[in-house]
Amino acid sequence: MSKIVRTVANQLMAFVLVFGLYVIMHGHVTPGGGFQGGAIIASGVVMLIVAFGSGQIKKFLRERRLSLVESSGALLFILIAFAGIGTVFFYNFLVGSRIFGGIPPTGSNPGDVWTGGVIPVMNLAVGLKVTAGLSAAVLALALFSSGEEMEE
Amino acid sequence: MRQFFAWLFLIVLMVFLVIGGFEMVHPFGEPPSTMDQYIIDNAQEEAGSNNVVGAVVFDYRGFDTLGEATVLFAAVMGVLLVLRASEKKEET
Amino acid sequence: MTLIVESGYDFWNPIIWLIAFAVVMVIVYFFRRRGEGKYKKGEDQAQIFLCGEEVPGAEQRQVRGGNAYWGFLETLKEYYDGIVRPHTGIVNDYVVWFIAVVAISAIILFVVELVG
Amino acid sequence: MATLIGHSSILIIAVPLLIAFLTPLIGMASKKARNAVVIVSLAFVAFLVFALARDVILNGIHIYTLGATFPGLTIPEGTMVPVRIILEVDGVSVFMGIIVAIVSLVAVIYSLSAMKGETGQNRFYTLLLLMVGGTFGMVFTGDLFNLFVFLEITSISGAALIAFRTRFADSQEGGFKYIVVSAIASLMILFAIGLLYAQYNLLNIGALAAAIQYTMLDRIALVILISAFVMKLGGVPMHMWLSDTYSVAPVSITVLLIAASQASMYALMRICFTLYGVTLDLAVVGWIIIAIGILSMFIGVTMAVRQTDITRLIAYNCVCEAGFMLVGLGVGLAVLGDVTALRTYGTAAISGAIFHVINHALFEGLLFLVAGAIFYRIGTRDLNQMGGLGHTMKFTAMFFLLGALASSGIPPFNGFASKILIYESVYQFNPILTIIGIFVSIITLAVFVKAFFSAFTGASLPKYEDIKEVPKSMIAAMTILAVIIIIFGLFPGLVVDWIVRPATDALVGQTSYINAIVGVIP
Amino acid sequence: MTETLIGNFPFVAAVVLMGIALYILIFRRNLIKIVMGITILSSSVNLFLVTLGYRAGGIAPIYTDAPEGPMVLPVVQALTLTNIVIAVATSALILSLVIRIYRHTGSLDSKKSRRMKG
Repeated sequence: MSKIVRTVANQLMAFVLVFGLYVIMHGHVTPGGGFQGGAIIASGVVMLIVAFGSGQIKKFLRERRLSLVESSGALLFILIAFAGIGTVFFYNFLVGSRIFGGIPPTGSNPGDVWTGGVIPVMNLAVGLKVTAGLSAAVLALALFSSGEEMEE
Repeated sequence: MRQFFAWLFLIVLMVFLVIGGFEMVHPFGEPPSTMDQYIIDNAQEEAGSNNVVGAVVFDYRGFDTLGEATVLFAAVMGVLLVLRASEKKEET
Repeated sequence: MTLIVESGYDFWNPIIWLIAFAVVMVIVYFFRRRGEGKYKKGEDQAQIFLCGEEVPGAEQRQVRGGNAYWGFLETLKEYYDGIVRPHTGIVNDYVVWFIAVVAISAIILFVVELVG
Repeated sequence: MATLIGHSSILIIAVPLLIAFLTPLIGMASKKARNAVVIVSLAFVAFLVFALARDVILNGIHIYTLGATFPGLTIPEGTMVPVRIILEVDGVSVFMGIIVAIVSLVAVIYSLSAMKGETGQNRFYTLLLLMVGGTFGMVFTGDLFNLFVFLEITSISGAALIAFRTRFADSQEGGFKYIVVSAIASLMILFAIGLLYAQYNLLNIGALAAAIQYTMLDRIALVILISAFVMKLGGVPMHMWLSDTYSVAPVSITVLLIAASQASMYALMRICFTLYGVTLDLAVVGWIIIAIGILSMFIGVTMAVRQTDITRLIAYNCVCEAGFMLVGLGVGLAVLGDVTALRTYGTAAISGAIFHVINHALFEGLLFLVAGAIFYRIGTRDLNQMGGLGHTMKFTAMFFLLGALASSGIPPFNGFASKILIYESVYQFNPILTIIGIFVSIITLAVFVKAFFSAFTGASLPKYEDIKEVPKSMIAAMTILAVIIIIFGLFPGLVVDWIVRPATDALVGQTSYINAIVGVIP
Repeated sequence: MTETLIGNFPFVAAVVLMGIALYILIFRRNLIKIVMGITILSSSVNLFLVTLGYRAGGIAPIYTDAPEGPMVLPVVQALTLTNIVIAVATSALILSLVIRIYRHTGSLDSKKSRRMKG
């Protein structure tokens, strides 16, 4: 792509990251969540791939490392689920505790980020996982279809 | 012949589904809500989350979300497996 | 007796079957011992005799899997032409068959509903 | 131990997923550690399955409510319906769980040397574990949408594994066909689930079974569900994807695909017997399933006769065996409303079908493993290229003979024990079906005689003079299945009494399944 | 009858979309178009599910600064979210397989690129 596109993509990536992180971390208060925010950040990565070409991106993003990040995100998610097995698998054990333990007042309220129990943590894990996963898939497809040699 | 039967069966199926759509027991706009109303009422106390959909996704039906994350993980693994570089031998 | 499978009509006990099988084998062995005893391995009578021609190699003697049951397949040629034609490995046809089964079974259900 | 049993139903599903997420990280460090972790985790899961089976058969249905304050809390305070996802494990579920446990262990042990030297083994084992976890989830869950999600997990990982050998074009084609067929089937299943949700606002199978009324939308949903699950288990005329996928996948994956198809069979049983039960029009639905079964038996076996690809031949035989199960299930479903007929031969037909499920998984798995061993040594699946292999691969030939005899219903192997249950009970329902079944069994024997004759007998060909027996772990995997087949053949009464009869009772007894969910209103 | 006909139109719209998807899956031989058909099929199912949860005059089920009024059903929205992610995963895998098939056979036609039959 031309130089203008690359520069604009560079500038936009920061805002995409900020917006995606906002959507992930406010998933339990406002519309959004881990999947949506992760998709937003992954779309930013796709924008970089389109602007710079997969050959350039390959220099600092490897689909193999991305898949490792993805598996660690999935690992975090299932470990949080396992942590509730003292009572029951997937038990929301953080509600009322010191971390994210706030309980909002019933009915319409201005909203508080420090609520939700395990939901914000799971949002974070899922956001990490979806970002890495979608980026890895798109990068692999781009590398293969552009004939670049992929590392095993 | 294949074209004819394909059209026939497709039209028959669509007729059944459209009739079913018109004969919905609960018309559009007032669905039955025994389970959902409970979730709407109690999501804030039980899950501590203002976003009821978030509470459903991560608390009430969290196991589905685990399966969903697993599906995405499996798909990415599958893409990397199908598009892997070469068939060169690996020493185990 | 938990060794028996009851089918509501009859029963099946493999142990009894094995005992009967062993008895039959003993009888067979008895008749076999009465047989011709002059057969010896390694002599010419163990060799293949093909009217004096020299015997072809293993490659020619082997009956290929594609040649097995040639008569069966040749006799039922019409039937096989009939059932092989739908097996077009095209993925669109698989969807057609699925929709066909859904539509036909739906028609059957509703026709029965209207009749009875 | 008691707490372990109490949590075992979720551990059986979650431990394979956890190990699957761990496998890429371990595999970077060392490959031996990865293989060890995979085998140990699957052995632990198998142990949990057997413990849970014992507990369920002794103490009744096992309930696990995910995310509640205690596992038994199916219906929370202030409402009358279950809200959370509930795992409900009864006799049929543990029966299928035992199948999946055995088959997954065998597949991994076989893969150890069959996959040696291939690239991408980390992802191979990851997807294999995901497939095992998905199959366990399919058979253990008590929630319709959760069933859909696990069906998707199984389909996607299975498609990726079918396409594992990327150097062959037909394996890619097989993976493509499998994922397309599975995606369409599961999306139609989700549409039917939406139809049920629209009327009753429920997703739990037990609560839906308590509330269902067999309206017109229920009929449409029933038709879509039956067709989609029959498509997933490969019944004629929707069987064509099966011969294309089973024949090109690595055989250790084909064995797991058989288990996944049996899980679809389980879902079909669950829909017909538990979800709808006596409310539906029994005779008509039963006859629809019987017709599909008869077609599967006949077309499957006659197509198998003309195959020259050994794995494709066995795959068509799988279609034929699935037909036997469908006939047994259809007869049992057709007489479900008639108490005397159900007591005289209906339950026998259902237990014959359920017993045939595990026998099918065992002997078809053994046959596929043997075919994979031949492919591993001589590098081709074409029967025209084979001949005289029995001189050098003695164990493999013996295992193939064992599987073939069991599959074609020769006494005293396990295939005969389940087929005679189906024959004699179906004979009292309609003699024609039994005659067709015996005829199909004879042609099945002919099919395997052809395969065995052209592959193993005859003079040893010069080009295969230096073929050796397959490695130890493949022999071990085949030996496990062979030993289980012989035991099931010699003591079928014990198997029927221990695991098949409880499964039949759980399938016929719909009210106990419902009461386990809605019967405990606080 | 007419008011139910007009009132239940959203369900019928989802069914029509499903019909379009099935038409593509039956009559289009291009592998990429088959992938599109599967995506449209899942979109039709998503539309059907979301339609099931609508309440007349309902608001989004989020309590943050929520206006007055009934809330639409949240469970179907969660199911739709799950199905969207599953559809994305499926199409990614199918596209990679299509690329491999094209590399092997040089054709995107489901009839020309077929190797196995009978």
